[in-house]
Amino acid sequence: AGTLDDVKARGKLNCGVTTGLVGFAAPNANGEWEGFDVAVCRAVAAATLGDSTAVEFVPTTGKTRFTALASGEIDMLARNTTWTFSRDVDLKFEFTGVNYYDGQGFMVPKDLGVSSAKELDGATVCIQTGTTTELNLADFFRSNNISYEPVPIETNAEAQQQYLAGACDVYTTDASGLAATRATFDDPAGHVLLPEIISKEPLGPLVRHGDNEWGDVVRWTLNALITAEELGVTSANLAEMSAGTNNPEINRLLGTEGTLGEMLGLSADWAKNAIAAGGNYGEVFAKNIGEDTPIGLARGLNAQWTEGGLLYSPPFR
Amino acid sequence: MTGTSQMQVSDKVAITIDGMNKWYGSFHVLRDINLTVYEGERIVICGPSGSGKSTLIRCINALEEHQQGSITVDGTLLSSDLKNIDKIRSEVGMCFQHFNLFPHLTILENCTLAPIWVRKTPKKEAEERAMHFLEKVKIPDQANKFPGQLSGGQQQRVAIARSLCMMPRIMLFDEPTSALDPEMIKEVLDTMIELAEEGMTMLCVTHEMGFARQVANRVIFMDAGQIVEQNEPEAFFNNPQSERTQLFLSQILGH
Amino acid sequence: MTGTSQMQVSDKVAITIDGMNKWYGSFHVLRDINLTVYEGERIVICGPSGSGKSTLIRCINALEEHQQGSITVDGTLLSSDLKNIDKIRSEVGMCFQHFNLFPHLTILENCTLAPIWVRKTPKKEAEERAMHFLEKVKIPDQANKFPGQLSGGQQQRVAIARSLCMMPRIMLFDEPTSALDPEMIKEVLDTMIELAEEGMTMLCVTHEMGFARQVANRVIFMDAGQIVEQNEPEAFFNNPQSERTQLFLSQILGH
Amino acid sequence: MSDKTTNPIAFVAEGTIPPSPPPANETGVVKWLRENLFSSIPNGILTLVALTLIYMILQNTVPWLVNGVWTTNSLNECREVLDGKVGACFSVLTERWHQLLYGFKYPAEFYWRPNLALVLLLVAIAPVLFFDLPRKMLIFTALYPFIAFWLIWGGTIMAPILALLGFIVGGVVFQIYGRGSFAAGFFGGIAAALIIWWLGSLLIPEGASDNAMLPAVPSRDLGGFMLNLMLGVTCVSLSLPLGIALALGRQSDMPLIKWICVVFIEFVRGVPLITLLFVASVMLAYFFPPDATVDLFLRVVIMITMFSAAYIAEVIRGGLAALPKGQYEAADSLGLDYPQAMRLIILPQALKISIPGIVNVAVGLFKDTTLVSVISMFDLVGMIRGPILASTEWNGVYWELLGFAAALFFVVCYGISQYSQWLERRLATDHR
Amino acid sequence: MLINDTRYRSLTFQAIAALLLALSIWYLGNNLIQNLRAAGLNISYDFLGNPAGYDINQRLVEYDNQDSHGRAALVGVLNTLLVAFLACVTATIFGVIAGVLRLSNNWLVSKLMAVYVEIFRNIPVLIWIIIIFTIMTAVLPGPRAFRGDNPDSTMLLDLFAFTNRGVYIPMPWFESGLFASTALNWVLVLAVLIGSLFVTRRIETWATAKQEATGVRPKTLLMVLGVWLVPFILLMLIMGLTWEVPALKGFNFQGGIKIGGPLIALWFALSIYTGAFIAENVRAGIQAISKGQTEAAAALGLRPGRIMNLVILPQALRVIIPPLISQYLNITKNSSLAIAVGYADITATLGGITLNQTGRAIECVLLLMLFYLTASLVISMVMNIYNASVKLKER
Ligand SMILES: Nc1ncnc2c1ncn2[C@@H]1O[C@H](COP(=O)(O)OP(=O)(O)OP(=O)(O)O)[C@@H](O)[C@H]1O
Ligand SMILES: Nc1ncnc2c1ncn2[C@@H]1O[C@H](COP(=O)(O)OP(=O)(O)OP(=O)(O)O)[C@@H](O)[C@H]1O
Ligand SMILES: [Mg+2]
Ligand SMILES: [Mg+2]
Repeated sequence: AGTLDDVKARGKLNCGVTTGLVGFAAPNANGEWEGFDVAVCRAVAAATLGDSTAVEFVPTTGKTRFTALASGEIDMLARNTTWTFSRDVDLKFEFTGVNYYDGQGFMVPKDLGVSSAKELDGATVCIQTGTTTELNLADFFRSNNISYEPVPIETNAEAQQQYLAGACDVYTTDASGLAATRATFDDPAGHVLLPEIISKEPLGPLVRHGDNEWGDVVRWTLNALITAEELGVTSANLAEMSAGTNNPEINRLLGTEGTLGEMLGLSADWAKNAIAAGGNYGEVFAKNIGEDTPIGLARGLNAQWTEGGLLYSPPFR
Repeated sequence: MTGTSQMQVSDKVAITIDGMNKWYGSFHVLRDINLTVYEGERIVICGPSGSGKSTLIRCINALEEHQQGSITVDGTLLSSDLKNIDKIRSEVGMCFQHFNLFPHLTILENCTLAPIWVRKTPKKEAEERAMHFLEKVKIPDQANKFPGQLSGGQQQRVAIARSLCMMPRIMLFDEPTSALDPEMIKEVLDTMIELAEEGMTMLCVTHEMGFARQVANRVIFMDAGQIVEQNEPEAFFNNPQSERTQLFLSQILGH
Repeated sequence: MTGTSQMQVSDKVAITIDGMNKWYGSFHVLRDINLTVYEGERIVICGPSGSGKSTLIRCINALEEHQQGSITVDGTLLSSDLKNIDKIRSEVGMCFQHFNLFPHLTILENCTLAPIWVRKTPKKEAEERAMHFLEKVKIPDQANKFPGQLSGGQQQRVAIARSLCMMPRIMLFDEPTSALDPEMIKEVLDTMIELAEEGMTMLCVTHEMGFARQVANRVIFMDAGQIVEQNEPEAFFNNPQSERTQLFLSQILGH
Repeated sequence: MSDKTTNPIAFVAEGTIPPSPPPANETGVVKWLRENLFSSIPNGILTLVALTLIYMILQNTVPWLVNGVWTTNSLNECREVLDGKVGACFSVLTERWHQLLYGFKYPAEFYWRPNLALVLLLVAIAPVLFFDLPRKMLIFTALYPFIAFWLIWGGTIMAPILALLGFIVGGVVFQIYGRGSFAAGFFGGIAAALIIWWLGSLLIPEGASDNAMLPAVPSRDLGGFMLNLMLGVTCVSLSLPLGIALALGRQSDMPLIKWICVVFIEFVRGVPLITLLFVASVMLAYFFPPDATVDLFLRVVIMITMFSAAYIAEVIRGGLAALPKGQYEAADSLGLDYPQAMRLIILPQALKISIPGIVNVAVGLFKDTTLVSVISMFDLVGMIRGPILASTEWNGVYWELLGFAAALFFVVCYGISQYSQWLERRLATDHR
Repeated sequence: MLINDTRYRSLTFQAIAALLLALSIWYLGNNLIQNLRAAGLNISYDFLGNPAGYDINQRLVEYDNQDSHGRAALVGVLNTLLVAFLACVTATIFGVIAGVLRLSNNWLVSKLMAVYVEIFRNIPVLIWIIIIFTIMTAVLPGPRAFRGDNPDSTMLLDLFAFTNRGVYIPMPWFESGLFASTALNWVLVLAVLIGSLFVTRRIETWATAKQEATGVRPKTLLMVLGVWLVPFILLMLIMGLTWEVPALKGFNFQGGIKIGGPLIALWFALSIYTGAFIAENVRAGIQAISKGQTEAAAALGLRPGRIMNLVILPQALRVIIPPLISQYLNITKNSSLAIAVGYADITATLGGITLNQTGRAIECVLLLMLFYLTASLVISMVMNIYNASVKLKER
């Protein structure tokens, strides 16, 4: 049976997330998972099952994530995982889109007086291992012909401790993570993010190869969130709009027109449920990692294409 | 005295050993043993150390396998069939030099264990019988102690009682007194003599020549895995035939 | 027999113990011990268990400290001066109840260890001497075995040979036979008697009264940390003066 | 003979010399100090070094402990309260107390369940640890796993009852047929239990756990120190029978069985636990049928159980080897068959000898349960390294948390090792 | 029935066992094949030849990010062996000192050692590794603290720098080496040292022979010292030994030898943790030698030092060494916790980043197990050889 049927039969979605990265996926003081990646899981659960809480969050590490997905322990992986050729092709996974365009950056203490990553010759670099960080770093220093000393650390908390204690000069991980980390410092102003972004890190949810129905569900749920923002559908006006509007695309999206839900094998109001779970893409972003949160990320690349960003959902028709 | 004991010997055969040979690896320990034991007979086996006495009686209750010849106990042929082995073992009681009591069980439990699990005797009955035999070996009051709390002589008597509780028709003793202090030897020998008087078939490896004279119907002398000589005690001690026996007796009695 | 042995006693004093007292914590083990041992004397010390016999002879070669009084061995006063202690220890041989052979060394190495490292004897000489003493205790053929391969009696004889290799003028024996089987006791006692006949000064804690009668010049009876009675063996055994001694002897000889 | 030699020798004491108190320099504080601290110059130096060391440690830790802050809600507040003083922020412990003990997902209203299970555990384990307690209590010990399972995981009460029923029926079948032949009883028992479980699982209605007395809690929601304790207790108790089987197998004279056991034991002992945990987390899933997802907790339990079973097997093998051969022969000569001899004679003695060793393995294993944090399970260490240190409020409080974890483990492990020492002393004197 | 016949009984059981074994292997293997096929994966070790793409800071052989995963694994293996070896040495030192001191008649010291043993034995090694790593980074200064005119920290004797990135010590090198290649120069030094060792052995045999002949052992201490020092110093002078002293340059100290922070933390944590266990073994070993042995030796007139050397130690070692070797085994296995501090051992390279990047979980974990199994088999082989060689002879 396909994954979609499994999920429906089970009544729960098993969603793989990271073991804890504030803003993207981390349990809060009450033990509830929250964050940007978590919201994707919830949206998919809402779309398929009509219940955004019907999610079992499975924490995975950099090592266990692929096995967990390949062996069927989880239905989808919504963890900061970079979409790369070999993962898509060689490891036989299917990336269903990009929910966050990231890039690897550097953070240094201000008093080090460094203003560009190219000045980092001979520096000691703390790396949070787990995604493609080590490889990008090696490529960057190699192509600039400068040397460095890597200190690979498993968890963000420990890497941060090393960095603050001066055991390394630079901390590198995805720029979003750097911002999130800096936000928790005693003295955030004492640290700067260097301008260089040394890699493209399109992060997105992925599923197993070969189950295209399920892949479609995840892909279009993500697209629904993005399109909703583009079309101005928010959790505030969702009820009103789902009564029917004069924009046919909104109507198709929210299931008042056409049979998109049926085609996916879902109910007609699948997208409405997905949006109701946490709002549209913009709302999810603002709530979890936006500028008003301690993490304080600007939309940047992740703005809608209409606003100069890269978010561009294919049309719902 | 020898007279009285011989009277109890019947014509029924208890054990027949026929052309038995045994090897440990390539070492030939028992050579061509032929022996017939009648019911009620008391046999004492003696011989120098390493001559195969222990091995012989351990073969009889299948603690060791033999490679050639046959052993028949009470009509049952000892073969590799486990059923037969079990049958023989429950007919034959054995009493070791080092007692081998079970230290984690009380005296009473030591005595009732095998009847309960092997003979499937109800517990109450097993206990009554155990007390009976403990009285016979004169230590009923120790029934609830642990073996570690008894003296060596008492332990050996418990070991005898334990075997008796299985109601064996034949008892094997392997140097039952040699791990004991002189004063305790007497206690144990007395118990054995009493058993002998009741007509139990007994094979006993021992160097207590006093005991042999008093109770044995027959004394067997072994050397280098062979039965060298066997005879009635009087004749055996007073008039040994083979040179080897004479030498051995001179050493043993000379002490 | 007593005659021959007494003849070898000289007037020279070997050990003087003068008003010695010893405490273990607040337990008064040795009380006011006064003892003079002449060269060539053989003294047997006996007494009930816990009376302080072992402690007394262990004080003599400084295995235990004493707190009051003085001990002089061969003219050397035993004090906390390490030099003196070393001197005394190399004059005094000691033989323990449990042999205390070194299990990782062969018999020969056991015997040559101290001569080589303490007396600085050349190895060859030490080995020759060791063989000499091993012959004396009648086990020269075991020289290259390890202690674990010998019987108890043999081990005890090695222990004696080991002490003798240091050519001590005085030998202390602490119940040298009580860990042995009866037949091995004889071996060891024979060895000791031979030593005694050569005129070695000996202090021996033992309950072998036969030995005491045969070789001792003097028997000392201790009780509760005190020397209660001392006398020649004949007088001591036949006519003990103190009540305590009589009681003790009646028990020991009654066996 | 001559007067000269005999006369000075003869001596009879007139009376007993009363014991007198030892000389003054043999008692008192001064003596104790002299003997125990300053008996020689090197010893005196050692004492001084030790004293300095102790002083240095205290000097650094005491103010930190004494100035500790217990009542703030985040590290920043705590720093404000401390205001530059040296002091600990113990408030992380008070604020995250429940998370440290139960993980972040175990429903707060059900904390009483694991608590009760822990209390009952103490009751259940008591008769195993202290032989003097009435043997009847072992009945409760046998029931405990089912009770504890139900308490912690909840769900329908039918599941544990069914499991128990299976065991009981299996046991009864074994009793009946085992009298005749052990093999018949053994396999019959297993078959009977399997049948009961299969039948029962058909009978339990789908979704029975939804409105059960105790709502179900998935094992992924377990965490904190509770997870360490559970892993420790479960794995040790499961590995005991497996360890016994392996030890007997290794002693067996059937070459194939012996070699299977030897290879298993040596293999498991040669590989670090963490590698086995990797196997559990990244490899084991491939060995199960595609549709059967075995949850991570169970996979980890399987791995740790195998790990400790290998060690326990070695301990028990030592115990078996320590038994004199005469015990086996005596059992044989009484006509007991192999299973009877093992169950009645050999194992009771061998296990008793092995208990201290088993306790040591158990302590080691309990400590090793912290390694599950490496494979993304939120045990005590995992909670600290993961959610708590990663949270915005408590990012940066290492000492308090690590110290707390260390203290917690120390108390438990030290307690157990004291017990094992007590036991060793006791076994040494038992029955003389 | 077959089962009742002693001859066939064991065969029957073994046949059943073989059947069960084969069945379960077939079952597991079949599942594996099915699952892999379903996921479209296959078992292949080709990835070992592909470029690894990541850097490793601690390495004993040449390596850079263009080298293969296989070579990265080799770097990891060597790092594991390095930290295991270092930790074995220091753990033994800690353990022996603590074990002997625990038997000291100094009350305070013996209690202190008891506290050390109990504290370290009863807290998980993972917690110790993390604590010690944290202490190191928090307590030791960063290189930044050495900067400025009036720095917070200074170098010890201007030669050693203790920072939270690691310890920097001067590195010796030769100005006028006898050979062009540095390696050959070092080989020369090694050769001289081995020569000294050889001569020392000769001196010892000579002393023993002399003792055997005359009974008096000649004093060899001065001679031995001379044999070690004179040629060595001469060689150093000839080759122009100079020290490259670490100095703060750029972001870090440069020059000298660097011992990385993670290595130190792991090394120290493993040593002090295992040291507590070894201390117990040592104590037990010494106590296992009965008091009678000491007394017998004393009664023969041997001095305390000699008693220790000739009687107690040779016996105690037999008791101590087998558990000691299994502690070495534990160190090797526990060194896999390196991932907690970012030390690049085999578990961190092959079982960490490589696995992570290639997703080849099965292959990596199998290789990992193979390595540890080999290591532990080698160690236990050594132990068995030792045990056999020192077994006391008994009858
Ligand atoms: N398991 C065994 N393997 C090999 N040889 C053995 C074994 N058991 C005994 N033997 C050898 O078999 C011979 C006979 O042994 P057995 O124990 O029967 O002698 P014994 O007459 O009882 O001697 P003892 O009076 O010393 O008890 C001896 O030479 C012994 O070394
Ligand atoms: N190290 C010690 N500490 C305290 N008391 C001791 C010590 N050694 C011996 N004692 C006590 O000193 C007393 C004398 O002991 P000692 O060994 O000298 O007796 P003994 O006469 O040799 O007895 P036995 O015949 O049993 O060997 C005994 O009561 C004993 O308990
Ligand atoms: Mg025999
Ligand atoms: Mg004594």
